[in-house]
Amino acid sequence: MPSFLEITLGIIQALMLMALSPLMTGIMRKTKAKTQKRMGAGIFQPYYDMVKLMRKDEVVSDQSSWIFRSTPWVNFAAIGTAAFFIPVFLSYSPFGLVGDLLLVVGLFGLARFFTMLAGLDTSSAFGGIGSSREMMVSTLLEPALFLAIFVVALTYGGTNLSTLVEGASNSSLLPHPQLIFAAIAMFVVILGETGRLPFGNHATHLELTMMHEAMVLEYSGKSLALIDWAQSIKQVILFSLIVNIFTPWGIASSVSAISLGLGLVIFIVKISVFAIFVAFLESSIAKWRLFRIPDLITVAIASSLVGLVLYYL
Amino acid sequence: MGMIQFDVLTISGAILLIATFGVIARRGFMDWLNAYRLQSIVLAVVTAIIGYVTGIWEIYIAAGLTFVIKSLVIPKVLTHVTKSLEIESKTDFNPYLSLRASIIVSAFLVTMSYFLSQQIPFKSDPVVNVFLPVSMAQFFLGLFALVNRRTALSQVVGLLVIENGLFLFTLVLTHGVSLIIEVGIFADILVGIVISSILLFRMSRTFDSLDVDRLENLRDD
Amino acid sequence: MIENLILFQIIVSLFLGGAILGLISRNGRFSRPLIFIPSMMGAILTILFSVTVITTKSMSWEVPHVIPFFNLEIFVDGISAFFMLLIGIVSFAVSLYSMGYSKEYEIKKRISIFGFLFNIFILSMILVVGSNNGFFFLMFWELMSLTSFFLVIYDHDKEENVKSGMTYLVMTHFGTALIFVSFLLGYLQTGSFGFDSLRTSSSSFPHLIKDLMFVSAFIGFGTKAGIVPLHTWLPKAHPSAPSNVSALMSAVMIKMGIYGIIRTVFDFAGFGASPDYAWWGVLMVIAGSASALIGILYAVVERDIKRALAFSSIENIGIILIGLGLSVIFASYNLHTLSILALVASMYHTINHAFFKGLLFMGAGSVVHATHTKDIEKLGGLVKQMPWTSMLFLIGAISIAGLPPFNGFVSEWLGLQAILSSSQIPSTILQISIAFASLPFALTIGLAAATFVRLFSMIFLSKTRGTSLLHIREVPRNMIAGMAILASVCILFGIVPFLGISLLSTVFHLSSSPSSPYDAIALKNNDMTSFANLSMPVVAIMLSAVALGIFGFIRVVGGKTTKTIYGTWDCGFGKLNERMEYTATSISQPIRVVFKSLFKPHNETHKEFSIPENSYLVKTIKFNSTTKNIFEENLYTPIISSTLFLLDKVRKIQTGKINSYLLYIMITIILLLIFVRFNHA
Amino acid sequence: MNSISANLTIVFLLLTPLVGGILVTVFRKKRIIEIVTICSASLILIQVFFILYAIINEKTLSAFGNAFYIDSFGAVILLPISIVGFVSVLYSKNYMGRQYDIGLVDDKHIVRYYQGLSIFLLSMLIVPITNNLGVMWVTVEATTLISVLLIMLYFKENAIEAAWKYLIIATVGLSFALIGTVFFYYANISAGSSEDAMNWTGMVHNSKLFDPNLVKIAFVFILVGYGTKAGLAPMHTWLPDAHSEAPTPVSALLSGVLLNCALYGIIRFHIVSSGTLGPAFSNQLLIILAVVSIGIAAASIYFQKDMKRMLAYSSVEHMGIVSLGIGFGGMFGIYGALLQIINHAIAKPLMFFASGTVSQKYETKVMSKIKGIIKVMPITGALFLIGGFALVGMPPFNIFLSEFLVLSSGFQSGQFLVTMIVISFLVITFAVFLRHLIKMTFGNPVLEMKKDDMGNLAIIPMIILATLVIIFGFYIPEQLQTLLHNASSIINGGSIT
Repeated sequence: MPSFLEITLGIIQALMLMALSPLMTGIMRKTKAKTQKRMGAGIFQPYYDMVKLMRKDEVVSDQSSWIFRSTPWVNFAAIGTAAFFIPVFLSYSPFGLVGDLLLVVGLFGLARFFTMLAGLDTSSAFGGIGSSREMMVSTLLEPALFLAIFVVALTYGGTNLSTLVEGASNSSLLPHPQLIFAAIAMFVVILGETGRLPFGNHATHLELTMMHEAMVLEYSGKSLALIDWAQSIKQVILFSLIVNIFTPWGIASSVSAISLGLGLVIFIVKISVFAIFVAFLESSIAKWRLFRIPDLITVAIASSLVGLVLYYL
Repeated sequence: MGMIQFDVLTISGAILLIATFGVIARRGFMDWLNAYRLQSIVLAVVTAIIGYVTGIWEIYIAAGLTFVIKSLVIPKVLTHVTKSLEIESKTDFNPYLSLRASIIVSAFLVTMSYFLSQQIPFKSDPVVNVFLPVSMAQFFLGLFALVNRRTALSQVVGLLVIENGLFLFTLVLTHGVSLIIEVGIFADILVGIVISSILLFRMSRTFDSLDVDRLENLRDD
Repeated sequence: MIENLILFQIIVSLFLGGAILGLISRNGRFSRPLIFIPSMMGAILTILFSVTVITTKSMSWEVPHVIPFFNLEIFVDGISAFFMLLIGIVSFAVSLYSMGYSKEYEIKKRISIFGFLFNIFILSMILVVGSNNGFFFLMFWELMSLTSFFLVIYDHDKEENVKSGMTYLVMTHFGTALIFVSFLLGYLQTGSFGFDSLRTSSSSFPHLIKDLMFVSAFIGFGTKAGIVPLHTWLPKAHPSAPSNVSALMSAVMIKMGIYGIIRTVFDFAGFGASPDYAWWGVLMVIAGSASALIGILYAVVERDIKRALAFSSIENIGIILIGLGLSVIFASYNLHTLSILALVASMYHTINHAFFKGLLFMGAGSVVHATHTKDIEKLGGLVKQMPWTSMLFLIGAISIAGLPPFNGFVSEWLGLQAILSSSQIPSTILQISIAFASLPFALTIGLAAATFVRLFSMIFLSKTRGTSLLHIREVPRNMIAGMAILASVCILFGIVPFLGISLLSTVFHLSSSPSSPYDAIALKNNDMTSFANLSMPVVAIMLSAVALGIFGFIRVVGGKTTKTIYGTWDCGFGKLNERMEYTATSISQPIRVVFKSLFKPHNETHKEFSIPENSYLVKTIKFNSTTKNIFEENLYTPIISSTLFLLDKVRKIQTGKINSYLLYIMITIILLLIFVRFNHA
Repeated sequence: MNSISANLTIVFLLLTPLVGGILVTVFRKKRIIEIVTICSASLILIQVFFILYAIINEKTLSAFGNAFYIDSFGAVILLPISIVGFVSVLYSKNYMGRQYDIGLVDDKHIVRYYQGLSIFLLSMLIVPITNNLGVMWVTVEATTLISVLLIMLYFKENAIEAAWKYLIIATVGLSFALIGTVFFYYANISAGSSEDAMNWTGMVHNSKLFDPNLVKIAFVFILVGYGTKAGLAPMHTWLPDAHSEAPTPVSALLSGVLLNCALYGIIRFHIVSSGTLGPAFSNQLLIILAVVSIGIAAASIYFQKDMKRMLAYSSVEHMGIVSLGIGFGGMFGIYGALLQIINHAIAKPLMFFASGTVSQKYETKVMSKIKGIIKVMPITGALFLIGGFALVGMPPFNIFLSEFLVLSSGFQSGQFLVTMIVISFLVITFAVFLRHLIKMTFGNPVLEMKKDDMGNLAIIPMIILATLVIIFGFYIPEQLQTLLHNASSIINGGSIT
């Protein structure tokens, strides 16, 4: 049974993730604006938007049912819960006793399930497009993600995130070439899960490029705020996963003020850098045709398979 | 027993065989019937001879029966049945095998029945030694006639030949089993002939021909 | 335990009574109670019985000399009791449901026959798992097939129902023949058809015999379980049957195949802990993966609710088989804990599938009951008319999609962990191939989610697509109750996995069993560091806590706001109607394109132009997309046609020519004489 | 029981049908002769049960010296004769009555029919109780002739054709049987037996001393001869024609009983030859013919258009299974074969009756024209299904057990290949047979018909048989079990005790 302090620390980590997530979105937007030679809004803009949305009244489609209404809450609950299992600046989370990486994936799945239903609930063609694309992409991402997890779990002995991250922080990448391939796969998966380019484009509301946005098109007010927030939390979770698993340097493995502070700072730096990198990437490539996306995913799968073989040989 | 008896047996057997061949070779129904009558008479004589050789008195009765039933009654019945039919339907114009071919086959069958008899070890019983193959041959020749002929009438006659063969066969091997069975067999054959002649009659009514090619409604292909 | 025996006899007599009552109640007012109340009581007693057997000790009963050579032996040990428990729970729910469901049959046709078959069907399943003698096993097995066959073609006004029933009957009989062969091999060794003798002496069989026994039994039972490519009867039979029957068939009956496989592997075929037997497991894993992937791929594009559910049954059987196969592999390499893990995973999934598939079929039944169509293209918007049904169906959908916090997730989590543990097998080739096998597994999970999103949304959400919703109303209470039972069990087994796991560990006498419902399922590495943990109760608590927290937070930050009901955003077009929304076909279109090699989709478009020479003003467009079943085309049709060709050649001998007939006799005698001459036996 | 009462029993048993036939000829009123025949049939049934009781208690029963000799095996054959005879007569009343009403037959025919039936029964009753193999041959031949008369009862073209083929082929075949019999007799003589050399008891007694070569050849003749009558392929060709063209009750008797009588002959000689050569020789011959029969039946059933022809082929299959069981030998095999004889004799008449009623209702035997029996005639339809599923060996009906035993014995005797082949044939038969059955039973009738089951007397015989079919599926009375055990030990050991 973990100590009270540890539990509080774990909760703090989760809350921090939730708190940080809009910031990451902001940073990425800013980076994109810069790369496109625009001023762009400040990096705290997402916070303002969220608060604004929470204060606004909602319009709800008359076709829609309780599924549509409940989706934002289920969505946030699932993703928020997932946040608790992620080691952020402390190399283990006490909730490791409760759930593991697969549970996190499952929770994401729950969120996605309801989002897809909500997209179809309003009987608008946009929702339909979004859900059907999401269906295909998520289906195909599933094996890629799982194989990547497979490699990582085998390498560090467990899908328990604490075990994973600790193992990572105690060893260097060099003896584990397979991790490189896993990282590639994981990266593609993250792009897909967060619906970023080349999968979809957050910036526009053009039906050619929408995936996630198409599904949540009907939302407004509090619900929209919830959805966006949940989405950005998901993004941060994935980022911190990849960051902590593949670049586990400087994460605090013991509970002491200095190490914790250091870990926190380092984490924020790492994740921001990663975010910026993603943003750069996004603004340097174009959206792909929907039926070229499977090729990309296949690449991911293949690379994680290679990683697997490398591990066993 | 003496040499003479043996010769008599052999000769009569030969005659019987020839008579059977005669039955096989004929085409027209009346020729058939005559050939059959002839064969039956020979059979009766042979029976009598066997009776004499073995000295079992029942066999004389059997001989008598044979003579009466086979060479008198049955031909009468058949002629009566087929009186109404015109000559074409009684004649078997095209058997499956030509005359020559059927003779060859019959020859083969005769050899086969001799071969078969060789398989069976017998006490040196001249009657058996002579007549077993003959009767077998008769049997198989009758069967062959059945297979080869196309008209119902000729099939009846084939049946009769088979029956003759059977009779001889039983006689030879059993020297007249308990008479009941002999009589039973006779009765069966007789009834069979009667029934088949009824059938012939009906057939000629319904199909106005005795050609068995007409009897091919019941089939699976 | 004499009480157990009496209890068992009471159960049997109850079901028999239900059958007879059903037969004599000629569609009277009381016919439905007369039929289904006995079956309900029987089901409850079955649950009671199996629980007592599991907790105390096994029950055996022998009735000698009813027929020559074989005694009617009933032997109920943990495994049998486990399956009886499933039968009991599901059939109780289904009977309750049928009280309402089979009302329409009173008008349409004789419900009395239905009641007879229904009761006998359940009874035969109980006896199958109970019987302890090859002869009676096969007898009850075929009785089960026969009754289910009649239930499948119960609505025999439709030609295709009868056809599909025929397919089912023939294929299952083929399976039975193979099971029989497997028993015969055992009989050859032991000289008896009693299972006890098999148990005692099977370990000493020669290896070849063991392998043969396993293979034939696996194919035989697999036919019933519906593993690819022996599955073709399943998507035919399930839609034809009345929905309550298809619930029973899919939830319980195909599990009998699994039961048979388990029995064969661990009891009869003398499985031993040596790598020689690893290939059994490999075979199962391969078959399982194929079934899982292909089943779900056909399910995701299917238009008929019940066909889709049937295909997903194939998928779930596949998942169960993968677990089973893994446990066999582990056991053959003497990795005891791992094989327990895999076994628990697959058995847990067996439980789950029994529950949620029963639930889903009953849900589908309610939909058909209300709307009289099985085509999801014609459905939609039912969530408003049928709130309860949609709610329960959604629970089933989430469970079967393997999402937390419901039961599907637990078993699939265990299954994935089992696959992950394959790294401990001391054989690189196996390690890698099992790791590759995780690819279809993961894909299957993803597709399952897609399938049930599609099904649920097409049936219940947005506007209706064809049938008018005016006269559609919620189904009667007892039907809802029937579904609710299974739904609650789904949630229960999801949130408190302790139940399932401790049940399994008592059934299979497993060493490690959790002590309290609160401590997590914990998997350890060899160095005792935690490999993975899962504690569903806490997850459930956390989910609700987060939901509450965010609710409060938003109320605090956002204050009070109003909701306005308004039409869906229509880009200002103003006349959104149901013909503009996404259809079932269009939703699955991307997947159909990605996996086109399997579906061989055939699309055709008919355009009519308002002005024939002008191809721009299109009046109507008809689009028709069909997918093929590659197994029927490339596997079954050739086999059947070639067989018929041979038969056709053989029967030609009946030429109708008397001469030829006589010739046969002549030839036969000559040949036989020659045969005798030249053979000296 | 002492000799007097034994003699009386036999005399009464044989007198009953004879007197029945005579009475029929005396008063030629339809109603009376029907009743007379039913009475005589039921009398036979009762007496047979009495005899069975005696046999079960004291193994054998011989009368008039050794002229008549009934052992358990004979009793096993006797049972179906009486049962099927009874139900057929019962069924005939309704069936022939309807034929009469629609003017297909007149009084003359009816009288001739019932005479024929009685004599047919008489001749078949003699077969299993006589000790003299020659007499047995004579009676079997007699059955042929009588059944030919019954088949050509009303002179339709097909009936005549069938009768002709049946007459010729059966007579030829049986002549082979006679040759075989005489060979055996000769072997017995040359083995030094003087009196009752034609008696089965005597033969079995001396069978050790027979000359092997002679016995081999003799058995081949017997096999082909009686095999023709028993409908073993490829001598079965007459069977579908005869069975399909005969009046339905007669078809039931032909396939339910007559075939058994012929098989009885084969098995008797099989016992003798096993005494001389050991079972191996005749077993392999039996197995060969059996497999051919089952295969040909499986092939032919699929393509049938005529309902009764299909049933006839299934008879070929079942005769094949019986001889397969005998050929495999061993307790399982022989027991199974005997059980199969009884089961088939119960199930097949059921099917024939049902199909007869159906074809009277639909006025056709062509299966493609028959649809939705279960709707038009519910009870008959249900019975039809029961019979059909029994015939393809589906539990919980009777034939499953016997086939199970036979196939098991196949593995027991190490004939794996043969058994596997047969199993696959059986699966094929299952599929093709049920295909026809289901198509006829379900679906919607082509033209509108009023819903009735063609009178109670049509139903009752079927219900009797159906009950037996179901009961024998999972319960076989103790007495019958002992009887079968003794019978199979007779066949098995080749010993008479």
